[in-house]
Amino acid sequence: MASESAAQPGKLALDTPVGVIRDLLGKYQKTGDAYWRAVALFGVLFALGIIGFIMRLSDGVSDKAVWGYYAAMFAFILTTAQAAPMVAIATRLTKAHWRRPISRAAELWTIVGLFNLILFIPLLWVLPSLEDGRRSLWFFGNVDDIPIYSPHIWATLALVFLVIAGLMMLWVSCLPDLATIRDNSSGWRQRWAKRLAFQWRGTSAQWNMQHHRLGILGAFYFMMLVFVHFLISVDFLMALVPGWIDALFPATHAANALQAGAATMLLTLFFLRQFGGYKDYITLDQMWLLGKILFALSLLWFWFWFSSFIILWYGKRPNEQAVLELLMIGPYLPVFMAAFILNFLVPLFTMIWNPLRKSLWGPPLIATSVIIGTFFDRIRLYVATYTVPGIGDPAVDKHGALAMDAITKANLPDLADIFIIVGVIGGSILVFLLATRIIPSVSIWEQRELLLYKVHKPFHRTEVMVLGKRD
Amino acid sequence: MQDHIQIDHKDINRDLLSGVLGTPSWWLGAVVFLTLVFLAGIGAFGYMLNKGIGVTGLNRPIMWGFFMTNFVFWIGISHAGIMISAILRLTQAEWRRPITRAAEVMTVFSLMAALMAAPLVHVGRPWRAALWVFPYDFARGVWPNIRSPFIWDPSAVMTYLTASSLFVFVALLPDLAVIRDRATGKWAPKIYSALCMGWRGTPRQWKLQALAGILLSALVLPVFVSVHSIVSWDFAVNIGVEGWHSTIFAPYFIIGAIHSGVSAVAMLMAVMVWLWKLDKYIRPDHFDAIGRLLIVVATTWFFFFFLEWVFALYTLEGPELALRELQVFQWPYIFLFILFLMTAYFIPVPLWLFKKVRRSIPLMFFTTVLVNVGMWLERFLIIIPGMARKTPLTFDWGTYHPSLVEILMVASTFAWVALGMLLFSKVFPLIPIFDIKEGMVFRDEVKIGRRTIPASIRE
Amino acid sequence: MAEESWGMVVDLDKCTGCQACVVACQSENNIPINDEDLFNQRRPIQWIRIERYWEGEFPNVKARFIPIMCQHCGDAPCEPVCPVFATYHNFEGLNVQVYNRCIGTRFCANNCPYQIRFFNFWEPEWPESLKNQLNPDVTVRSRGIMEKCTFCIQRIRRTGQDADRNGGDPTSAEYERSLNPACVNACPTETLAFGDFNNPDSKASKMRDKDSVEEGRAYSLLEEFGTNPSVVYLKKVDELAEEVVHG
Amino acid sequence: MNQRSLLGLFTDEDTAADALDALQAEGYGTKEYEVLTGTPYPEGTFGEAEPIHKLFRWPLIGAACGFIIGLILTTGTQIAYPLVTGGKPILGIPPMAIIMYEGTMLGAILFTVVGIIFESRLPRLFMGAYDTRITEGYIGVAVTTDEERLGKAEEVLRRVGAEDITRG
Repeated sequence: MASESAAQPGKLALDTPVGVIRDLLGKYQKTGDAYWRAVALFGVLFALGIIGFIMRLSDGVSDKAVWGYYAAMFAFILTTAQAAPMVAIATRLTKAHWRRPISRAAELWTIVGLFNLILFIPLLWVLPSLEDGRRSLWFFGNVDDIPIYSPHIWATLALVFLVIAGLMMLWVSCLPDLATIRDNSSGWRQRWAKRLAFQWRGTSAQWNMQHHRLGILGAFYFMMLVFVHFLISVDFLMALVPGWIDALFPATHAANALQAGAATMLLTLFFLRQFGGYKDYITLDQMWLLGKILFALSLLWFWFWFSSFIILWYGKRPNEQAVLELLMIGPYLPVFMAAFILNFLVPLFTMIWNPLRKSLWGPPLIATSVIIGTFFDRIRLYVATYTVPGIGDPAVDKHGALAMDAITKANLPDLADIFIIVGVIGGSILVFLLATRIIPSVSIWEQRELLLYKVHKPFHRTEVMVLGKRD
Repeated sequence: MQDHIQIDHKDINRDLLSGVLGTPSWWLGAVVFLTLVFLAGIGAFGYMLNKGIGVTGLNRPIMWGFFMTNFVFWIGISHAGIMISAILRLTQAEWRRPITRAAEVMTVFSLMAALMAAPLVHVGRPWRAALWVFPYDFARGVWPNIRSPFIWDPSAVMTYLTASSLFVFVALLPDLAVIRDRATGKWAPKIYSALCMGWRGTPRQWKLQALAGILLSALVLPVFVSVHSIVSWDFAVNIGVEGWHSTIFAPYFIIGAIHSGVSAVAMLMAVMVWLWKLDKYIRPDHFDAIGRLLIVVATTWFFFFFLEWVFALYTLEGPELALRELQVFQWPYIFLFILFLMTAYFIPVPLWLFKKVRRSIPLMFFTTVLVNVGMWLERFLIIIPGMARKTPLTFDWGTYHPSLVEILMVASTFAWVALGMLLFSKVFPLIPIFDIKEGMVFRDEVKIGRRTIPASIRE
Repeated sequence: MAEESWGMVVDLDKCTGCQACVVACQSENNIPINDEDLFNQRRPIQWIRIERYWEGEFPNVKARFIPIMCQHCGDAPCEPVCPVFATYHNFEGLNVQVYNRCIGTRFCANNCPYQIRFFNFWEPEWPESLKNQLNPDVTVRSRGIMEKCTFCIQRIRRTGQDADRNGGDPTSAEYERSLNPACVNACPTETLAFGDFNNPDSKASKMRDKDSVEEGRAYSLLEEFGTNPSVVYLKKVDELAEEVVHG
Repeated sequence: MNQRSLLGLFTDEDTAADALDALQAEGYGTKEYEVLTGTPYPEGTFGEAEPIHKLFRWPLIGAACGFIIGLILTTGTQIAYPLVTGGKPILGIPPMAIIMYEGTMLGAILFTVVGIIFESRLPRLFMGAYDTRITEGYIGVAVTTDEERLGKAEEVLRRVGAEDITRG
């Protein structure tokens, strides 16, 4: 709480605009050894990833089975890092004040989207074209009608738009802060801030513009996110398994992303608070409210999964049985169970426990479990799917009603896969870390705005917090 | 966003209890009329009991008709109450205050309507259904089959009905105390004081009341999700019927239910403003807020609608395509389909984008009525054509014409809900009195330069 | 308990669409008279029906007949959806319908891909003259319940009792006539064969095995539903098939 | 000894709060006096003691009971008369899960409602001192104590400035 920290001696008064600016700019400009150590560590991991990728390339792109883990990692970043900005968008659209300290950190993840876009490129070669007789959203009966690579094209375009929307949003929300940096700092920071802040002078017209653009870009980002998940989950996942017809799956894929995004944010906040020194801004409120959201989304995970499962289980058609066999009860049962426990059971049974939910360390802990669960979830989905033979053989994938003839056994990661896994994770964290040096990871202007709307005042015998809501 | 009117508690009591302590002039007439419609439906049911299901328009491929459609529709409406009061309570949305009670009560009565609409009425031997499915029949030794969605249904709907009724009751306690203090006559005070169990308004009671709101909301939400999911599985588990066996049904039905339900609440708000002259409490702001909510809900619903269609075509199966062809291109379904799309989405949502529309009560009423027409058609278009184009055995394709009996009974369910609301409004306030008063206590404003921003107190 | 697995083989090559089976079934199983009115209401009850499909273009148009009765599926979609266990799978591989339990939700009818489940929309009525031909071994179903082909379970039971009394195997050839459902006995072209699939020398098994092994004609209806039916169909041998396709 | 109660009515929050302070100063325990309002106020508005409750235990207990009942009902009924339907297992987990879930939620909700009523100390058979004006916006300070200490309390309330005082 701003007022509490103000009470502490030897600290800048954080309930005055100047105090906020000084404090945040200071945190943004000074860089500790711990930071550089982290950068080095993740840099090494990333280097490993590159090695792994080169090893992968040596196997060629003809057999998509070996690329299963690579695809899973792409999907993993898509569902965690690229969904994290939703925390900022949703809370901003609902005008929730508690978002103010965390929205910037969420938006910073959009930069990782750029990294993921690069990750996506090799998959374009790995995945079969429509010629091979796989079904696709863009393929109703006749191949000649449409370009055979249309799934690749549309998915790439959507992904590009998603990333652009994200970066635009980040930039627009940064404008006032860039201006602040331009005016209150020196060196390279001031120079590039000057270049990016353009003519931001904080006229009411500019503020209005910024407010609206943020809303629109946010909504657009959300739509693109859903759309990307839709395309990826159908054309780059479901379509590779003969007879896998699950109308809910794209929504599930997106819902999982929201859940993992919230979890990612919780972890980010935890580290920002512990090691970034943002204790005065990221407080119990953020942890608690975000934790509640994570809880709700974890329940959603189960509901979406069960809605699909019960239908396939009850339908008992051969193709449905085969899909269940492949993704859940078959060779990937352990992976699925891990995902199920970490994504649903752990959050369910921990979050109903009040002391843990209303603590600073509880929600991040649960977030960790959710992220690991999501990791396993992606693996069981993508690795399993990419090892399915039969694509390209119209006899197998003729009708959609036909099932896979045999379930291949689980595909364990080899050295290259492990390198890729650590590399992708390390790489995305590295990108985020570097981004925090370029852009303040707590939004200065939103903090200052909060000071206007949030008032602590006495109410008869007690003190209450008054929150203003601008319409 | 909320504009400020501070009203004296005396006046609040007077305004909000006007329907309870006094009787509006139109009230009796309305009740009589609705009762007649309702009885007409009951008569039709009696006739059907006597003659058999034959008197409906059902036939071999089309074994479920208007009754099931209506059942799903009312279950959908029943999701409004919890949607509004629970979710808005949990998100501390101030504008919920005047509309929660009416929404919850509508939940209860529309659930009863749903129970009227299908489970008993539509079966071949209702007398046995009543005996053998619910409550359990111990005598025969053979128990109901828990693998059947028709057993999941009663368990879910009964849970939901119990939960929502208790939800309403708990939130009524303080208001019952208010009526107890105002009621006159020989019996009324006694009954009300018995009902409110000696409520005095101590801090403890108020705190528990607040907690109850949050805790019960949190508990009822999962139930509300499960209920409509299960209802949707009545259809989705059918591999025999084309177009039903889709995994998307549960979320699709839920979001559709919220769409129609929230619209129904907006409708209800308009009616309350007009009939009970509550415009001091239900402001244009509330319609504005619910309009915004509706835009989001409607669009999400449309996304799921889109998904359902994409995957219908994605399979490229002959029967599926035949079904869609019937749904979209053949008379009368083409007419119904276009009407459905227009009323459920393409007319209301663009209108809601305009603040003027959202803040005008008649327009909101009009659009939300449209939505409910559309959503009723949606259920019809999901349920009927699938059975009309069942399986590849084209020899047995059929068609369906509802009979007068069915139409009467559908009408009677609508009458029932309206009647229930009217009767409720005679004995209990439709707007939570204490919630309104609380809103006024917790309302504040923040001064920023020359501008004062409405604000609310958070503990 | 003898673990029979009753099944039927339908040789489409022999079916002439004469409807004798339909009539036999009606009289054996006390099925109400399907008058014109009932057909107009689309509510006729035919436990076995002959579906007729036109194939090919004029001039070489063909009428294709396929008799469809309850397939007594191993994994019957109609069974699990019944809330009161009115239909379930018995130990002889029969999909039995218990009229007394049925409350008429019509859920099973929806979930049957073969559409062989029939609902009594009206109280069944017979003209005075026909009251005395009702089969005493078969219940007369009241209105409001589902009914369907039972493989003439009453005949199966009676044969079983006879076999117990006089000795002998109910699935053997000597009992064939009394075991066969009415439709099988009535079929003039021997399109239909009934028997115990667990007994390799029952007529049905023989037909199925011979055809599936040697000529590969055996298939089951709507395989993609994975219902694993007890009724096996044998493809029509059509020397004109080529022309039909290209015609 | 026999407890009697009396009620002082106040028009505004601060005087009511003063009254509470005065009573406390006079050595009345927090159990002996309470504020009656017609509307919820932020906690501690009158400097009253914060009520302690154990509401959150109720739903957990209820959920446990509901779950167990659901489990018994689903397994018991199916084992009691096992009939195979559609090649599905007699004890199919997914359908059982659905009914057990409903049972759990029902139990939780029923217990919660009972808990709410119990924790808010209802039903209350004897109203004690009460005034219908409380639901009209007045704030009541009810003192429930021994006969002899009642007079003192009344005098305190008058001194602080009670609109009206009724004995119950």
